[in-house]
Amino acid sequence: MAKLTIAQALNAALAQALEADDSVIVLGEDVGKDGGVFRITDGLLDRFGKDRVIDTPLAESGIVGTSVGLAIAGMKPVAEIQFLGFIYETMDQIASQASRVRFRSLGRYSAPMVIRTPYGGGVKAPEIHSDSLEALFTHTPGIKVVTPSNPYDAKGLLLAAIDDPDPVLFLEPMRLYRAFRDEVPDEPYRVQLGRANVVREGADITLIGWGPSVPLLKAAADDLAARYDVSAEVIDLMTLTPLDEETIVESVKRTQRAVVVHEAVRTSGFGGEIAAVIQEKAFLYLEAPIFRVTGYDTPYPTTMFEDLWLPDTTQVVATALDAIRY
Amino acid sequence: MAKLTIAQALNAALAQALEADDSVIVLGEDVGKDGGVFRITDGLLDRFGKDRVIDTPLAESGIVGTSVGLAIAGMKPVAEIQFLGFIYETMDQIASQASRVRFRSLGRYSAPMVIRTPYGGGVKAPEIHSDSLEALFTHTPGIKVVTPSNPYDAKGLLLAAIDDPDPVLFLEPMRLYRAFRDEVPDEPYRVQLGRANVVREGADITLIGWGPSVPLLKAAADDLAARYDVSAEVIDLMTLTPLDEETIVESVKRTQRAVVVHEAVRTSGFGGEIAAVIQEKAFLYLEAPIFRVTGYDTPYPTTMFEDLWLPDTTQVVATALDAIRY
Amino acid sequence: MGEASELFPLIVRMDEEGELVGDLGLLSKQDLVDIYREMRLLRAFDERAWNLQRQGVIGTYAPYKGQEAAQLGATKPLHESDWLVPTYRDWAAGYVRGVPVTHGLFFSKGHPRVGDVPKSAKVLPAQVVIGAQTLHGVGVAWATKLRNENAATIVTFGDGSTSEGDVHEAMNFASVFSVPLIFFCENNQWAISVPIERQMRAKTIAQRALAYDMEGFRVDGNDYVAVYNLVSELADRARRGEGPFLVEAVTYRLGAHTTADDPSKYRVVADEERWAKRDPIARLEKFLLRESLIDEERILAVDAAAKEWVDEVLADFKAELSISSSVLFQNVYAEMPQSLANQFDHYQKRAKEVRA
Amino acid sequence: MGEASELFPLIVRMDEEGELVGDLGLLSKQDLVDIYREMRLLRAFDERAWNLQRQGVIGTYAPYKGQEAAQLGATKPLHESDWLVPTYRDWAAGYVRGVPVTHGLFFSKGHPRVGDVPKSAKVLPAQVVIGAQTLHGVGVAWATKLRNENAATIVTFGDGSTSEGDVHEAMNFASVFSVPLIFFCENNQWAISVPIERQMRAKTIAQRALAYDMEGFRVDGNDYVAVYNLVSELADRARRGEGPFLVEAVTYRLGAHTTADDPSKYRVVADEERWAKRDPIARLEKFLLRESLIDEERILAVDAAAKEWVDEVLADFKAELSISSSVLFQNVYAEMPQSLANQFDHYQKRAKEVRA
Ligand SMILES: Cc1ncc(C[n+]2csc(CCOP(=O)(O)OP(=O)(O)O)c2C)c(N)n1
Ligand SMILES: Cc1ncc(C[n+]2csc(CCOP(=O)(O)OP(=O)(O)O)c2C)c(N)n1
Ligand SMILES: [Mg+2]
Ligand SMILES: [Mg+2]
Repeated sequence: MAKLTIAQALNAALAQALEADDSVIVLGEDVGKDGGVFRITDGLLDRFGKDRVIDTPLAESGIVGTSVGLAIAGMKPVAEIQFLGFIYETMDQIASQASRVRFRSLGRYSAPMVIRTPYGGGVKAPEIHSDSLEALFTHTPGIKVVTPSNPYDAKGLLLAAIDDPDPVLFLEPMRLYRAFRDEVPDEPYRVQLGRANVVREGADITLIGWGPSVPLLKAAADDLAARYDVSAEVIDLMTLTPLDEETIVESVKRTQRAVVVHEAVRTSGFGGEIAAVIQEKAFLYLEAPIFRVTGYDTPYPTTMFEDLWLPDTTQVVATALDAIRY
Repeated sequence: MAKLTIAQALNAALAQALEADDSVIVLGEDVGKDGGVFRITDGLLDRFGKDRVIDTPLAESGIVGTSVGLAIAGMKPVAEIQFLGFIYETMDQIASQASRVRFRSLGRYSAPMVIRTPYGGGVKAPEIHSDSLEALFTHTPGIKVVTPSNPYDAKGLLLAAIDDPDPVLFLEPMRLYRAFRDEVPDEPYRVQLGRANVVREGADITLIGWGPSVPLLKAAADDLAARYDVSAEVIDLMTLTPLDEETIVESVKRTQRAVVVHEAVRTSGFGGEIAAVIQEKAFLYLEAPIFRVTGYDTPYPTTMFEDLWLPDTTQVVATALDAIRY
Repeated sequence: MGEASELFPLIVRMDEEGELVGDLGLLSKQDLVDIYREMRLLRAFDERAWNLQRQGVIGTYAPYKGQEAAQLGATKPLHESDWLVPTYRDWAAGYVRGVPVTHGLFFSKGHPRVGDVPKSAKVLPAQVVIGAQTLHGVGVAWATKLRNENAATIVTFGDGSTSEGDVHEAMNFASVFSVPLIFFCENNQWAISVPIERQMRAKTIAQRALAYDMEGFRVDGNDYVAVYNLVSELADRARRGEGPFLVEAVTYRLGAHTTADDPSKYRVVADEERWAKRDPIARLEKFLLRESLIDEERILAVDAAAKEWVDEVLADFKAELSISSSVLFQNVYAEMPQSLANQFDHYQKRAKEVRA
Repeated sequence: MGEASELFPLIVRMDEEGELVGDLGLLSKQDLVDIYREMRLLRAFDERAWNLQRQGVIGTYAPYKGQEAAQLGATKPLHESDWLVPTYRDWAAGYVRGVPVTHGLFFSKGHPRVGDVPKSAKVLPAQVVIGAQTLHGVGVAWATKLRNENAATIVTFGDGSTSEGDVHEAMNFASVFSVPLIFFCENNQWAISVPIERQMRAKTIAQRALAYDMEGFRVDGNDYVAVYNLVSELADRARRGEGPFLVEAVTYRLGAHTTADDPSKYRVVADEERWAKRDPIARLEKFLLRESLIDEERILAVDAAAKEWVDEVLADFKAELSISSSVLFQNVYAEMPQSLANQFDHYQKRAKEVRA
């Protein structure tokens, strides 16, 4: 067991997947020689060779579209899109192609593949590089959407995603790549897709988030406990689709209040869906509206303004208190 | 004043816009000689010539991307995407380009353009042709999303969209193109963007929808009145972004119950956003959860199953009664 | 350099009068008798499908009439281990590979069985997003290469498709990774109402190959002999690792774009008539008659066989129409998630009510 | 046909030794003195920006070092009514058109003023989605054509960009509608870590023109004289309605991809050294020295002027840093919708709290 960052944990998962199964290949822009712009694929080319770890031309639809064909014909492509903001180029290949192979072929074919991509703000990147677009894919049947928030889950979820018989969009919170280390087992292991994680138990309110927001939620829970004697439960969704409604709804039935946090712009973000589900399934338990703490309805700002644009702990705490005092 | 279908009203609006302003051009696949696969641009090529009504190559990103440049340099492109399902090809040009021209240039440039596209099911079209993807764009700051449900609004909203200083995605419910006729003034007129329409007043529940669902809501309201003595208010959103929250929230504060209806798949559909907004702004007024009647979380089915897959009046009535009896 | 097109002279072996202007190559005269029969059967099916739509039995149908030589020439040379990644108009091509031609009817009927391609056929189900399948073709070919499967893949697409960005990305990926793929463009001159001259300024599609240092070929797509021999050679070379290749098969959409389309809005009868004379079946018939490989009697026998076969096909079609709505919910993911299972229950309850 | 590249011999007028192998064309010797000075200033700026990033004053910066001749050669010939649609590395090109070079710093600082291009400059703000701007270039050129503005547009993009579908769609649209546009590719050999040989199998980018029956040219992008003369001629021809054109300017990214990149991971020093010898400024200097158009003293004066100019630029930069966060909310739509106005209030309250 070693202490690894998320970046290292992901690298270890990829190496083990490549090691275990000849049909696994890694492809994308700069994933080979360069080891990826975030070094997530560092060293893999040297170890597995250029037929397994492939620098592609600069064409996102090409990367995803060829991966669909590769997957149908028996390979297990793990494709990297350099930043989630460039996923727009691949929307057709993801939403109308990869996600429908099984459906379109009445189950004869499938496209088990993983699309890995960093996302989220806070690292002072240029425009389009920090956008959170997960909601577009939670609106897309046939693909799973997964996002870890710590090194342990990162490795286990990525290995589970590679095993999965369906396409998985695997969102990596880039701000957390090297933010901290955790104990990560050396051997391969899986963290099951489709399950949310109650990372902190609490009685007064449920704070719900994923990926880059999870550390915020934990800090907010600490602060709520320390300064306001509020006991907050924290749920890390980990898998956005298929959503673990049960864990969420059961929690809110107990706490009777919830705040959902995401970096994506507010309108039609996945937070809206979660609020809609909770109020539908736990209406009679609710003591306050489900509040959302989110990005504003503007394009992600040039980085000068990003710190204030992004949700922060203060805001989560204040919103939780609004719910408590409602 | 003549009795026109939505298709005719749209055709009239385009003709009047082309007539009134030399910078307006219409472009897209098959919009010229063929007059559009739904004949919405019929006769325009003959009348305005091939510099104003332009058959483009088969490339959606090309259509939208060149329109961005055309708009920046002073033209007013009205682009057609043949079916909303093919909008995926243009996501980058819509979401990262058209929608950001003003933002990116600190207001120096803008991209006033309209992207017209038919959407919605019920016409037995092949796969991808019936998908409702409006939620992807309500999650995109910088573009407006507009959708009429009748001939009068179709003409007035389209003329307003063409006037608008910002890019507008104009969604045309294809099932309604020729479903019925309404009185439509001959002269040009505008229906203001950003305003929802209370198409029927009621006291017991608010039914909310847009585009192809509006006739369902009206039928459901009739049925609720006739058979269950329930007085339903019906709101046709017309503009999805920017959303007329006030009209919705005021209505639900009065009726204390709401059902949102859309054809798009349920998860992360725009209905979730509306439910989230209502419960946030009118929590203490609510007597029941906001229910959603939507498509299922599957790809739009091959047409054999579409009638049952789509929301129908029976379902809206049943759901409204669930809310009433909650 | 307006003359890039001159690098790609049209390859013809049998002209529209049914005269051989080259040799038969890998084909025997008997092969041509067989292929004539098969094309006639497929033509009869296509025409019947058109009528079925007119009678309201099926929905929108996209006829392949006129493109039989291209579709059969592209697929007959394939081995069992080769793959076909077709465009949505290629029911004749699919048929050659073992996909029941009824799938064309399922497609137009909006019936899920359209996707139920026998796995042994090594054919992907048709998809409608123009050009998107070319990338799948590259991926499939690449997979066979990575797995040393010694297989060729052929991906088909229309002239209009060549304008899509995906097709460019496909050709670039294919050439960079030297995959064993044939890009087979059925240039039927039209993309719905847009003629090839408005689709591009280039005079040929074959010359697109120059952009990728790929070998390109322009072949008379209504000449089965030419298409078959070219594709045979290229498939062999692809299996030997010399791909990818681009083939432009010059043909013509004799019918409407689909049953929902009215070509009189955008094209002139003279043009249609000119191309009708180049019909791939007619020229084969002329050849076979001249060579006394068939006679009028034999032609009548083929007529009868075609009718019979189409009747059988329709019987199969009708027999296979019944299908459970569960396919809708079962094939979204390998395992149905709980929330979708709940939705399925809801759907089934509604279905029951409607039936009641 | 592996020889498409041979149709596009490299156009050179001044070789890397500063020897004229062609004539100066439209340029005078004095022009070269001026351009030498300007390139030196811009080089000094680029190097300073690199250092500023190292000092933490600005964020990630993408240097244009080595591409000055290409960028200046592409823009100096333009008229006031012409348009430039640049790629994100083109601060030198923008500068020629009247966009303050500080915009390169605003960009790397994540400062909204990067988009505040003077309208008179007729330059679109840089955007980062590789290749997307080529379609905007087509649209802008098309608009000037529809409005009879007698203007040329030049759109710049990198070698890596040519793999994107958008670039293909742009070239096809441009040629179909004969727009007055120059596609100007700065082939600097690298797309981050991917060399041009892995980006495509074709040996040149110029040959892509063959796919569209467009005229293509391959020019030494480190030779200002060659680039300037070529673009002058093509811009004239574009204004006369003969466009579009494709120009491949063969150059080299002397620096890293950005300040966040480490080229030693993927390229060899020998290669960098070889290209350093072809530096566009060095060759001009050799020429000017040999022709006695400058001397060592003059070079020192340029050094000093460059330093002074860069200091001034930085002063401007610092003076312009302050900006209201309202730009964030005000420029989403022409008119701020109510819900966004509420969000702006919320933002402002938070901003106040944070400051407090
Ligand atoms: C991405 C996309 N855009 C538009 C359409 C609508 N459409 C269907 S077929 C067609 C024309 C296709 O032309 P071509 O590629 O030449 O194939 P053909 O129909 O001639 O076989 C169009 C525009 C589509 N299916 N997909
Ligand atoms: C659509 C898209 N994909 C990926 C990136 C990340 N990226 C930024 S620059 C770059 C390489 C660009 O290479 P090239 O076009 O040659 O331009 P250069 O950097 O050499 O100027 C990449 C992959 C991006 N910005 N946009
Ligand atoms: Mg065609
Ligand atoms: Mg480059």
